[in-house]
Amino acid sequence: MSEHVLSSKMYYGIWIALMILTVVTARVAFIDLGPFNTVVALVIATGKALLVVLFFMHVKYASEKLVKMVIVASIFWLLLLLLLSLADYGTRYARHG
Amino acid sequence: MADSTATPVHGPELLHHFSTAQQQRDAASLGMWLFLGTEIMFFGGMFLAYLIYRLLYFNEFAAGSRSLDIWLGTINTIVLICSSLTVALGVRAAQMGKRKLLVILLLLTLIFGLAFLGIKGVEWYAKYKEHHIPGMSFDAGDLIRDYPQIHIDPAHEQIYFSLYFAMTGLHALHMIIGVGMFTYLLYHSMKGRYGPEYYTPIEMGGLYWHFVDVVWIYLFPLLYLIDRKPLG
Amino acid sequence: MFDNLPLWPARASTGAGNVDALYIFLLLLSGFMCLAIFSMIVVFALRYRRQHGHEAEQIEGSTALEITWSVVPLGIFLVIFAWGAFIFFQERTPPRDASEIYVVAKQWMWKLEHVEGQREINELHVPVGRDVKMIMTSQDVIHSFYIPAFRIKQDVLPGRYTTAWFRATKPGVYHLFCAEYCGSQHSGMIGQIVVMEPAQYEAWLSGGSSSGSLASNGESIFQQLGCVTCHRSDTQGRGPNLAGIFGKPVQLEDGLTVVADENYVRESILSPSAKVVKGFKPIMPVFQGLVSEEQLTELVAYVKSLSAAPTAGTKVRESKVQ
Amino acid sequence: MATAVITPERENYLNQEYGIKSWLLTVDHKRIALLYLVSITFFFFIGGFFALLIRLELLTPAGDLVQADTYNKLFTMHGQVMIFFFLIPSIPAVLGNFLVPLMIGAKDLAFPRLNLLSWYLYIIAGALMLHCICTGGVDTGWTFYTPFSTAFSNTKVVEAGVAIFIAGFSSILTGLNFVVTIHRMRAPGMTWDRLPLFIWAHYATSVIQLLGTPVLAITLLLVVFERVFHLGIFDPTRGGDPLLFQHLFWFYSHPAVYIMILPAMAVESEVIACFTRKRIFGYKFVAMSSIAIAVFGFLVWAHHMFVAGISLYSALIFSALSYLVAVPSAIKVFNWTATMYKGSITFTTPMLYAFGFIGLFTMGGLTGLFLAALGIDVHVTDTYFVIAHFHYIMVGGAVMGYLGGLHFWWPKISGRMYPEWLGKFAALIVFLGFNLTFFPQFILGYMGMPRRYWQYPPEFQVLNVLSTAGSTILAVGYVLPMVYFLWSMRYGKPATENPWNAAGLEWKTSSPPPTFNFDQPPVVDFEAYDYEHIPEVEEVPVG
Ligand code: HEA
Ligand code: HEA
Ligand code: HEC
Ligand code: CUA
Ligand SMILES: [Cu+2]
Repeated sequence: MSEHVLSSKMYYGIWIALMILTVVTARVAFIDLGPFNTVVALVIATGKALLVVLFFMHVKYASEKLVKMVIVASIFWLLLLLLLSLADYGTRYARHG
Repeated sequence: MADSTATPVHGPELLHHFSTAQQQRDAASLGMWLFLGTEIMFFGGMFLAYLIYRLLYFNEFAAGSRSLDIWLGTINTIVLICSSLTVALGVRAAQMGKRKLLVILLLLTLIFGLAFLGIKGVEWYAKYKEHHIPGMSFDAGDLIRDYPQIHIDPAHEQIYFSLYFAMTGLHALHMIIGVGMFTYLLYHSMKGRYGPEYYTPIEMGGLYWHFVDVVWIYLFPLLYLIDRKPLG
Repeated sequence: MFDNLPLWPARASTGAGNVDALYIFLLLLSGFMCLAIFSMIVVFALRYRRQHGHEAEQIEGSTALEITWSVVPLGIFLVIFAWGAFIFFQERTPPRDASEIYVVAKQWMWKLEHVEGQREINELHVPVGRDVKMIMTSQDVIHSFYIPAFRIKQDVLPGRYTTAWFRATKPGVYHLFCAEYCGSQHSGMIGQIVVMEPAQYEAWLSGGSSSGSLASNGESIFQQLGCVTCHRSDTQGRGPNLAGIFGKPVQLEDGLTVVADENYVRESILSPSAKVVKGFKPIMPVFQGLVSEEQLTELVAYVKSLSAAPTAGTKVRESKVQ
Repeated sequence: MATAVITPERENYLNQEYGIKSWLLTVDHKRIALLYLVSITFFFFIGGFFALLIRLELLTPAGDLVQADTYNKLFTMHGQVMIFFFLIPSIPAVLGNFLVPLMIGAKDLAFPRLNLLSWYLYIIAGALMLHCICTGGVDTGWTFYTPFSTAFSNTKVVEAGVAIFIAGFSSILTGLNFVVTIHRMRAPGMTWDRLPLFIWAHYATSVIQLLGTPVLAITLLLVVFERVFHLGIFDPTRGGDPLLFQHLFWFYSHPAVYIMILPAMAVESEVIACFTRKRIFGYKFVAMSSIAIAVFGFLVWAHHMFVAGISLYSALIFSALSYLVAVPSAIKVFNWTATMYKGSITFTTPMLYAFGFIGLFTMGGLTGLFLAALGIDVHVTDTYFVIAHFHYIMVGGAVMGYLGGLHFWWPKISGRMYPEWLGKFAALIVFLGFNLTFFPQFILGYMGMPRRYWQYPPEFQVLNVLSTAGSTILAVGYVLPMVYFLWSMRYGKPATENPWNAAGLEWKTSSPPPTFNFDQPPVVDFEAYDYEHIPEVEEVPVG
């Protein structure tokens, strides 16, 4: 963690982006995109989360590798939990696509 | 984290067992991030339950999601984002030694935090009125009537609301803890304790706050936006 | 000598031998590994025990050795895995024409129903040499259907069907245990499997009291609950014609396809909206809470019987009983 | 403990301050380790007491000593107390707490107050558990399977769940503290490839604690909610899936078995290096195998669910992955064995425990391979075969590791030597009693005796009698060390700085160490286990 101070313009910029994305995701939900509604919603959410983590939480500029590793590892573990469980649920019911 | 925030009132305090201030700050930051890592897994258990049941009972999840107030949900998302901004600016103010600004920003954060909880309370109360709280004379009859196009099994509907309350409830609990934390930080900022040499507690509190915001960023689409498209 | 100290369980099904074979292989393998490691430790401990004037020799390690003793065990492990998986696959795939027995577990007893209509409690009679498939469910908590002599075990879950199968090879009386902890009398939830010669079994079957075959009971429930009003034997009903659907893929409204197995039929009755058949409206009422677990098995058996080829072995008896 | 303090000339962490308050408010990692020592010993004897009652009940086929419901509570609380209140905190919170800062040359853990907080959380959790035990207990099995725990059990499930939830947080905080300490507090020169293997294994353990325990916490919370508010998430009559609980539970509880065994492996690496006077063979591989166990350990959880009703395909996947995690364990066993080659081996008490550990862990681990084989697991799951498997690893492995470690570092902790011959005698009793108790259970299991059975068919009796007989011997073996450790605190021979002539920073400070561990901040300019630079002494000075 260095004492790098980010400009307040940057923070306002991120804030505006987050607001816009919020409105967009709420609006898009009303348009019928078939199965892509979920995808779009999650992509937008991930984009917003990245903005918060990278800029508000200073991961992009001021953090060392170790912190990034902690984040990546936790997300990876979460995916392990979800995906390996799906290995059961996805095949338990004799369902075909 | 508990340690660095509890140091004596004056100035940058180096605890006995650290050799440099940098070491102490790095330790606090790593500790906080690890804690946030555990939080991801904590919410992760509920995300798994959510994922499974959403796949199994999509209709009921869609109907439940429609019954939530998207206006309040969106406004609350915006409120939280604003609070994240004030927190980020607050950390910056502390870094730059602008003590007055810091106090104002912390105050704003608290107001946003409380506003979020208030709106959440309004939403919950609405659910209470609609008998949508599991375990409290739960009744999905209104949804079955409102959405005749999709078939709804009331038992499965209850699972949606169980997860809704579990997830938003635990998120709100985190918000309450955050509000407590920020009240503490506000108190000490008013005493002028934080400045460019020592702002670790502000920074750590900020990380926590942003994290809770990120959780909400996911909860919002997952709970409110499951299926809003016009029914055919 | 081993009367009250038996050391090996009876082996009374076709699958039991396979399990024993792998078990013996693993015993030998483990015995060998233990022997190798332990004797090495003993030899080193004695040979290199602390002595005057003898210093320990520092050895860094050896990548070649490390790789050897990672890769070789992994190879052995994969053999064990494949072998175990092979047995499991057999255990999990009942032969197509196996005769069926419905099992309903509850705290703390086993209820067993033959397709022919015989009902038993905590006791199951089966003939030697016939493939028997159990279709099992529970009324309350999780139980587990365990017959050590057949080396089979399967948890029995509330809310859905699980299956297990065996083919008995030796007449005798064997333990039936509940192996999943289920409350106070978990250890009392035990019974007997009576394996008989086919002739004896036939005698037992005709001797016992029967209250009608499962399918025929199911048929009358089908009438009583008014299923027939929608599910008619022609194509005019409001619901699909159920004849011939069992075991076949069903097209669903959401574009997916499911195979109509016991769990599907069960779900179709209890929670019809979960999977809606293509071309139909989700108008079928929910029967959750209106049918008991036994009635449900009978309905399932009936729906199944609508798909059985008229010559199938188990169906012939149907008209005779009752 | 506070009163039994010895009085050597030097000032040390034990005699620096006196009085109850100086202990209850201490932030010194060494004192907190002792607080943990006392409290987990207490819970060990509670758990052991339940075990003895279990064994006594099983002496005869009929259920005659206690009621069925009581029996169910006994094994449930035996499992819960032993796992959550004894074994999981045992080595990390006692030996780890004491040694991690010493071994890396730090003055304390990174967050001393957090460390004390985690002990208080443990005590709160323990008190709640005790309250639960004394006011009726729980009968769900330590695994809390739904829907039995959520809808059918009439016992204090909520209280036990909350107790374990809190204990979980205690465990998380310990892990967090270790990870930060190991990253941030190493003395100058203590690079990653100079870390003792003890530290590597504790690092891996902490990672599991951090990533696994929160999932247990949320799972138990959901069970509590389900019980109180009837949510339906695990309730099949409402469309909930009881197997979802099992997935969540084992996602934590399988990795948790490595929380229990890795620290024991940590101890063995130190002990074996010391008493063969050698660097551990293949240091890098042993270090990395700890990390590998921590990572792969998360990929295998559904091997506890092979017959539970999961899909065939996922059973295949999880069985295959289970074999993957066995490889790093194999690496450790082989490397320890290789370390003895051309060593200079002394048979001290800790070393005897190390021999016992390797033997019993290997047997337990190998039977784990049986269980991971699908075809066999179908037959032996939920039988005594499983009980034998995990007691071989947890009692034969982890508890032996813990006892060995306690003997090894006792001079450092207390400043006194324990009576060596009694130590060896007790180790022997533990070994014999252990095998007599648990070996017959393998046979019972393959014979088909289900676990959690209050009464059983008579043909199983002989083997059960053997097992019960063994457990009484085992009890003696466990009471002995407790007695002579207490004795040694007053009467034991004062220990020198480095009684075993061992390598490692913890031996370079006085016994017991001063409050801030080192009089001079240490600088590390040597490799781990540099036994070639430590001259042999004439006689190993044992008390
Ligand atoms: C500290 C605790 C601990 C440890 C380390 C382990 C380690 C292992 N366990 Fe165990 N296990 C438990 C504690 C533990 N287990 C508990 C408590 C339960 C029951 C829970 C309950 O239901 O209540 C259980 C249950 C359990 C099951 C489920 C049984 C069932 O209920 O059906 C399975 C199945 O796969 C399993 C497998 C394994 C494997 C493959 C390992 C491996 O990690 C072992 C690896 C080690 C070795 C393999 C030995 C050394 C290797 C060699 C010497 C190599 C040479 C060998 C060859 C070349 C063949 N365990
Ligand atoms: C760390 C974990 C751990 C440890 C150390 C032990 C230790 C022992 N365990 Fe246990 N055990 C489990 C974890 C552990 N166990 C788990 C998780 C289960 C599964 C539970 C479930 O199914 O839910 C289980 C289940 C279990 C069973 C199966 C019960 C059943 O399924 O019906 C049995 C049966 O023999 C048993 C026996 C023993 C014995 C004899 C010991 C011995 O090693 C104990 C020796 C210790 C002593 C004997 C203490 C000595 C103390 C005294 C003599 C003084 C006592 C007096 C006072 C308190 C004042 N255990
Ligand atoms: C009100 C009319 C109605 C009644 C009464 C009714 N059903 Fe149905 N059933 C339907 C319709 C319509 C469908 C197809 C849509 C669907 O899957 O929900 C269906 C589907 C089914 C299916 C799945 C069929 C397939 O082709 O996959 C089964 C099995 C079934 N019903 C059994 C029963 C049983 C058993 C009863 C009585 C206990 C019953 N039904 C009562 C209307 C009815
Ligand atoms: Cu039924 Cu155990
Ligand atoms: Cu496991």
